[in-house]
Amino acid sequence: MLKQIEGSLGIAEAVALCRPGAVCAYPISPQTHIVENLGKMVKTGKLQDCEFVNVESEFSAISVSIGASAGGVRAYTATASQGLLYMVEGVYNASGLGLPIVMTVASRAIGAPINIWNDHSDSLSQRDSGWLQLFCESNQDALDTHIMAFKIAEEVGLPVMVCMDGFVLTHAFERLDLPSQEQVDQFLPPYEPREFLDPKEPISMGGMVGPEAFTELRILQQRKMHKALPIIERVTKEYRELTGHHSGGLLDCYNCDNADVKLIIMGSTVGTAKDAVDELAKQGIKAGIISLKAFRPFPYEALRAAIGDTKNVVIVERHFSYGARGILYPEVERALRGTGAQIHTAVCGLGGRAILGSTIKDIVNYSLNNKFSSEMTWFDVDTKLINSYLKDTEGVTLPEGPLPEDVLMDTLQKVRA
Amino acid sequence: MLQIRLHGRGGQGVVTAAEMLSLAAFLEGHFAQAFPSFGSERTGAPVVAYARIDDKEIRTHEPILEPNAVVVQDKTLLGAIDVFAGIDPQGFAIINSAEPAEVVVPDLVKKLPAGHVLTVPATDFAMQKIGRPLPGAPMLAALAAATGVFALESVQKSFQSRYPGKVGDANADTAALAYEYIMNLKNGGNNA
Amino acid sequence: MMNKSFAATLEPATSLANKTGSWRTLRPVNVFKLPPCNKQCPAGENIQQWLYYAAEGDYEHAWRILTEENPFPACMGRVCYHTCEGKCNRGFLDESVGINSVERFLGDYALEHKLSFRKPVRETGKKILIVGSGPAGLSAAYHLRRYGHSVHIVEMAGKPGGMMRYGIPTYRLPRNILDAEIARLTDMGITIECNHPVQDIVAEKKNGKYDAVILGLGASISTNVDIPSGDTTHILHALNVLEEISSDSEVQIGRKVAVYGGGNTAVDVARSLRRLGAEPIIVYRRNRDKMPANPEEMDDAIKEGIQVKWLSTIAGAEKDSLKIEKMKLNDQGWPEPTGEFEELAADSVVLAIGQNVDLSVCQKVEGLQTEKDAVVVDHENMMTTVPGIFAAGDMVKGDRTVTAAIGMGKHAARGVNAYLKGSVYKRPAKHEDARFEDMHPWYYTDAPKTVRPQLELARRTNTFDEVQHGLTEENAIFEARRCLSCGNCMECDNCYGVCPDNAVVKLGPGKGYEFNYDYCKGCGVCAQECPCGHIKMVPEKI
Amino acid sequence: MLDAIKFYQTGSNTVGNRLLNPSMRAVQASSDRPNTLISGHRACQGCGEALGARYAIDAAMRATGGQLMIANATGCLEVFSTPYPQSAWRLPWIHSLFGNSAAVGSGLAVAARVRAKKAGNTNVPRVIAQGGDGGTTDIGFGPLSGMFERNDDVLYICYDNQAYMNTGVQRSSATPPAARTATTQLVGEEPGNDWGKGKNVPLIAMAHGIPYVATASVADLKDLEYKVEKAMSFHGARYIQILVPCPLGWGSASGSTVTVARLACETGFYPIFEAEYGKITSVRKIRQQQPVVNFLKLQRRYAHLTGKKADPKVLARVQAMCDDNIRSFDLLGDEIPETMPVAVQAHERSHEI
Repeated sequence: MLKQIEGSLGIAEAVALCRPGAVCAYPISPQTHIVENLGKMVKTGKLQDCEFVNVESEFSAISVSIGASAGGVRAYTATASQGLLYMVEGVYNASGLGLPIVMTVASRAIGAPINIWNDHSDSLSQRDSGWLQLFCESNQDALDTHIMAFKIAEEVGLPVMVCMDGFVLTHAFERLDLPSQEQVDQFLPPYEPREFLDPKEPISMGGMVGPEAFTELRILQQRKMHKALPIIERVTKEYRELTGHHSGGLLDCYNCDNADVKLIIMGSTVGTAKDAVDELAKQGIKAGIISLKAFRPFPYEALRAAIGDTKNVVIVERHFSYGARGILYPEVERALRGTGAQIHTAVCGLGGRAILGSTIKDIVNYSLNNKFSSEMTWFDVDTKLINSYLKDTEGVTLPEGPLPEDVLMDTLQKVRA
Repeated sequence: MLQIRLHGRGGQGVVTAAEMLSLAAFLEGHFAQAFPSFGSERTGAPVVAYARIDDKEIRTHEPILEPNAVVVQDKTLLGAIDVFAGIDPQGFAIINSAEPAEVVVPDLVKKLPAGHVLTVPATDFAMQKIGRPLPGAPMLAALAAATGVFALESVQKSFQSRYPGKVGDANADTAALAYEYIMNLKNGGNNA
Repeated sequence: MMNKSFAATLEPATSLANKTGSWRTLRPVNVFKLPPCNKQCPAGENIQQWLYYAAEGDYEHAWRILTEENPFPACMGRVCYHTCEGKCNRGFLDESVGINSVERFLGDYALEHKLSFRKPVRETGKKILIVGSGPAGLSAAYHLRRYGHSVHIVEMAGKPGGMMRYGIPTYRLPRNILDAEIARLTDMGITIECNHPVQDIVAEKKNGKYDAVILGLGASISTNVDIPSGDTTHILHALNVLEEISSDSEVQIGRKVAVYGGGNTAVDVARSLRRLGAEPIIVYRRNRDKMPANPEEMDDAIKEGIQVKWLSTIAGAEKDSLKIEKMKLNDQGWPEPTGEFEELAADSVVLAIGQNVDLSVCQKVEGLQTEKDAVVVDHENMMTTVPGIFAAGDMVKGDRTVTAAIGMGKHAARGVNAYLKGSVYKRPAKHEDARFEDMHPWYYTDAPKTVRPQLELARRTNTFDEVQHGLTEENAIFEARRCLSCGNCMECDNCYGVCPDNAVVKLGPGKGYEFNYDYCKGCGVCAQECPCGHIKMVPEKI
Repeated sequence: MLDAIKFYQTGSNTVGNRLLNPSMRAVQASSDRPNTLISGHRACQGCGEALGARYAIDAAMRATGGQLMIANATGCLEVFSTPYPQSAWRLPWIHSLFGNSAAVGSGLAVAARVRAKKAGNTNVPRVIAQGGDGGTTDIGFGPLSGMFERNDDVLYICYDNQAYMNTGVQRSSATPPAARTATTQLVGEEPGNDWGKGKNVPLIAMAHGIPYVATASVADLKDLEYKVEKAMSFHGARYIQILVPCPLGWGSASGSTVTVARLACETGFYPIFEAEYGKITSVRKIRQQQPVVNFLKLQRRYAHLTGKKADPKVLARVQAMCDDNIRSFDLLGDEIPETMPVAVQAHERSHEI
C-alpha cells in the first residue's frame, strides 16, 4: 500500500506488521518518532498482543528487550547516538545470549561536542558488539529491512541492528510502499523462540563461562555470523519475490558495469550519489556505486565480486577511527586483496554536514585524476574555519580543498620545524 | 524535478507545510519528498524545510541549494537570512504579506520573471478561518495557484487527511481564500 | 525441545554433579546428650523422651517409655519430689517444665484407659524372692518380671506398698491409685505374700529354691530423741502418726501440736494434722534455706496456715508447753545453741527427725556386711557382700525417697539379671551432658509453667482429698511442649531449613535427619542453629 | 485439639517442628520443598545469600504454583549458581547484567503476559528480579526505580549483604557506617565506612508508592516466607530486602550466619517491617533486645569497635543509631510508625482516590 509518510512512521508501521510482543522506548532524537508511533498503535489497539514500555533509560530499553526476548516474544527497540552508547553493555549482552532482538539505530553523531545530526559514529562503534548491522539507503529500504531483520535475526539466532540515517531518513516524508499484513504474515511466521524462559522447561540462561569454553562459544558465535550471510541473501530473495521491492541484500550495485571508479557507500548518501553519477555519466565519466547494506556480517566475497576488476575504489565514510583511518578500509582491503585495486577512503558528512551530489562528483574526479595522495582524505572541509584556529594556536594552515591525511600530518612536521 | 524551499519560524508549521506539499503531490500521483532542515527547532527560531516533486523516484537526500520555488512564511526573515539564495532564475517566490511583492522584495521582482514573485496575506487568512497564525495551507495554495504544478484540491485534501474534522476543513477554507487571491492577481485583479 | 545455546544456557540442577562435600574440614554429626532431667532422675526415667511423645498426644507411647524405667507413674506423679524440675534447662529461660504433673497425667491416663504391662515374651524359669513390697521391692520385681523371671514378694505388713502406703498421707497419694498400680504388677504374674515377716533370709531362699534374693526393707522405725519431759507430755513418732491417720483410726493428739524436724516427714505430719483440725507448728533448728523438706511442699504448708519456729530446738516439755532454745548458724551453716530460751504452748510433740531401717534380719546372714543404718552393696549392681543377695531402697545408702528406691530397685533387678546369667552388671556409660550453654534458647518461646489447679486452700485444711489436682489433657500437652528437648532431636526442621547447601536430609516423622556429606561444606550453621544442641561439628579426618 | 494448643516449645521460631500443623510450618520444613537453588552451588561456607535465595524463591514457587521465573543481576549469587557447565537453579532463570535485573524482569513480565494472552492462558508466570545490594542500591538503581515507577509486575528481591562481596568486599551504598570494607579501611580519624552516607532503598521504594515493600532476614524464615507470599499476592512492583550475612565480607564465623542476622534484628540495627502502598503496615518487634555490641563483636569488619583498642564513642554512636531505629520504627512498642507522607500514586494504586 502506497503512503506518503514520514520515514519514522513507515518504520513503525513495518515493525507493527511484524507483530512484536514488546516495544521499549526511551526518547532520543532522531529515533523518537518511531517509538512514538508504535506507542500510539499499541494504545489504540492497532497493534495487538504487544506491550509498549516507557523505560527510564536506553540501558533499560535494551534490558527490557532482553527480558522480553528471553521471555519468548519478539522484542523491538530503537535508539541513536548517546543512547546507543548508554545501552552498550546490554547490546553486547543481547548478542552473547543469542536473543533475536531488532533495534533501529537512527544514526547520529556521538558527543562531545553534543551533536544531534547524522553520521555513522554511533552504529560503527558497535562493530564488534556481535549484532548483525544492516544499513539502509532509503526509507523504503529501511522499512523493508526491518521486516527482513526479524526473520534474519530469528533464523540466525542473533540480534539485528537496522541502521538508518537519522533525520535524513527518519524525518523525511516520502512515498512508501507498505506490504500488507497478509504478505508479512506469509513471510514472517509466528514467533517460535529457539529457547526462552518457560516454567515447563526450565533453563538457566546467561551462566558464567570461563576459559574452558569461552573460545568455543565465540567460535560458534562467529559461525552464526557466517551462517547469516546466505540467510540474508535468501531472506532478501524471498522478500523481493513477495513484494517486488528491491530492498535489502548484502550489497547493491548501481552503474557498476564498466565503471572506472566504484564508490562504496553506506546509508542515505547512496541515493544522492546515484543522481550524481548519473550526471557524471552524461559527461562520459563512468562511476559506479556499491551500496553496502550488510556491515556485519561483512560480505567479503560479494564485495570482491561487485568490484570485479575495477582498479579505483573509494570508500565514502561518515566516520573514521581516531588514530587510525577509515573503518571500512581494512574490510575492503581484505576483500580485494590481490586484485590490485587502489582503495581510498573519503570521509565526509560528519555530524550532519550534508553530503551533496557535488561532494560525490568531487570524490569521483579526485579518484579518476589520481589525486588521492593518502589512504584517507577529508572532503567538504571548511578550510577557512579550521585555519582560523590552527593559525592562531600553532601557526600553521591547511591548503584549500580536500584534505588528505598526509597533508594533515605534514602540518605537525611544520610545527616541529 | 521541482524543488521547493520553505522558510519560516518554529511554531508556524513550516515542516508540516513541506510535508503537506509532498502529500498533495503524492495524491496527484507524483513522487514527492519533504524533509526539515534538521535541527532542534524551538518556537521562534528560523526554520527551513524542503520539498521535491518529480515524476520518477526521488533518490537524492541532499538539502535543496537551488530551489525552483521559495516559500517564505514569515516576512521578518527577509532581512535576517538570505532566503532566496540559489533560487532558479526561472523560479517562483511566495511571501506571506499583505503588501505587494514590489514593495516587499523589489529586487527579487526584478530578477525573476513577471508574476513569479507573489505575496499573499496568509496569516490574515489563517486568522480568519483557523483563528491561529498558521499560514501553511494558504501558502501552499498560493504556490499551487502560482505554479499550477498541483491543484488546490490536493492541498485541501492533504490537510484534511492529516487533520480530519474542523481543523482540516478550516485549513482547506484558508487555502481556498489564498488560491482565489493569487488567481485573482494572476488574472490582473487587484486584491486590495 | 528448545534449541539451547552452547555453554551460556545451562540445564537445570546440573550443579548436583559438583560434590561440594570435598570442601569440608569440619563435619556435623548428630549427638545424643543426657538431658539434665534424665540425669537427675533417681529412677533413671527417660523424661525427655516420654515428654516427646506426650507432646505429640501419644500418651500410651509416652507412658510405655516412662514405664520402661518406672512402673508407678500415677504414684510418682503425686509423691515424687521431682528434683528433675530443679535441673530443667527451661528454668534458665522462664520456669522449669512441670515434668511431675505430666507424669501424673500419664499415670492417670493409663489407669483410666486400663493400660497394662506386657507379660514377658518368654519365661526364664529363674525364681527370685523379694523381701519387702515397698517401692524398691516392687520396682525390682517389675523389672525382673520383664526379664521373664518369676518373682515372689514377701511383706510383713497387711498390705503391699511399704512407705508409699504407711508413710505418705492420703491427701498426697490416694490409696486407690497405689492399689491400681500395684495391681498392674500382680497382673504381670508377680506374687505378693502379705503378713509374712522374714526371720531368716538364707533359709527362705533355700527353702523356696530361689535363685536370688533382693532385700527391700524400708526405714520404718522413727528416730528417737531424748527430750526431758514430764509424764503427761504427749510425745509421738511421725511414722506412727501417719500410719494412724492413713488407717483411718481416730487420732487423739490435741490442738496445739509441735512437729519437731525439718524434713518431708515433718511437713507431711504437720499438713495431715492441720486437716484433722489441729494447729501444728513446726520446730526446726535451722532456717528455711537449710531445710531439707521439699520447698513446694513447704510453701503449701505455710499457705495452709502451718507455723514454723525457725532456729529452735526443744529443750524440754511440760504438760502444755515446750521449752524452746534459740539457735544460731555457725560459719558452716550448722546450728549452735545460744542459751536463750522461750516458752511455746503445745499439747503434744511429734518427732519427725528421721527414720531407721530394722537391720536385725540382715545381721543374721553370715557374711552380710552392714554399716550405720545400711547394708553394704556394690552400687553398680546392688549386690550385698553375699553373692545372690541384693538390696535396694532405704536399707542402702542414698536418698530415702520413693523415687530413689524405685531407681535402686531397677538397678538391683539388672544386677540380679546379670548375676543369673553368670555375669556382673555394669552400668552403661552416660552420654555427654546437655548443657544450656550448648543450646540456642532464642528459638524457644517464653511460656509460663502450667500450675496445677490446687484445691482451694480453705478446703484443704479439713479434708484429706488430694491437694494437687491433675492436669487436664490440654494443660499436659502444653506442659510437655515446653520441654526444650535438651540434647536430643525434637524434629524442628531447623537443620534441614538453615543449610545453605541443602545437605541435610529429612528422613520423615520420628526418623530425624541425616547429613548428605556429598554436599555438606561443613559451615556449621546447622550446629549453631540447632535449638537443643543435638548437632556437633567434629574435625574431618584429612 | 493438638493444633489449638499454643505451642511453646520452639513455637513459630524454628523452621518447622513435627508438632505443628503442616500448614503452619515453613516451606523450608517440607521434605518436598522446591529446592529451587539446589546443592552443588559454589557459595562459600555459611553463605547467607544462598540461604536467603532458596528461602525466598522456594516460598515464591509455592505461592505461584511453580509458575515463576527469575532475572538475576551479576554478583555472587549469579556466579556461584551458574558457572558453566552447571546450574544450581531448577526454575527458568536468566542472568543478563549487573545493573539491569529489574528491567530484564519487566521484559520477562511483558513476555509472560503477551504469551499467555496469545495462548488464551490465564495462568501467567510471575517474575522475580533479584540481585545483591550493589546491583540494587547502586548500579541497578535507575532500572529499579523505573520498574517501581511503572509499577511493573515484578517482585524485586535485594539480598543485602552490605557490600560488594563478589569483587572482594568493597563499599556499597548499603554498607553501614564504621564497617570495614576493602574501600573503607580501618584507618584515619573515622575508621571504616563514613558516617552520614548510604541510602535506605526500602524507604525509597515506599516513596514510589508501590503496592508492597518489606525487609526481612535469614534469621526469621517464617517472616521471610510470609512476606514473599504476601508480595506474590499483589500485582505490580514489589520490593523485599533480605539481610543476608556474608561470612567472608563481615568476618563472621561460617556457622554464625543466621545468628548474626538475628542479632542485627534483635539489636535494632536492621529494622524489619512491611509497607503497603507507601504506608508501614507492620513492624517485626524485637523479641529479645540486645546491645548492638553483641552483634558487632561477631564480625571482624567491626573489630575496631569491640577490641581492646576500641573507641567507646564510636560504639556508642552505633548504639545510638540502633536506638534511633528502635524509636523510629517502634521496634519495641505496639505502634505502627508514621514514617513519611505517602506518595500520591500510592493512593491511586490502592484505589483510595
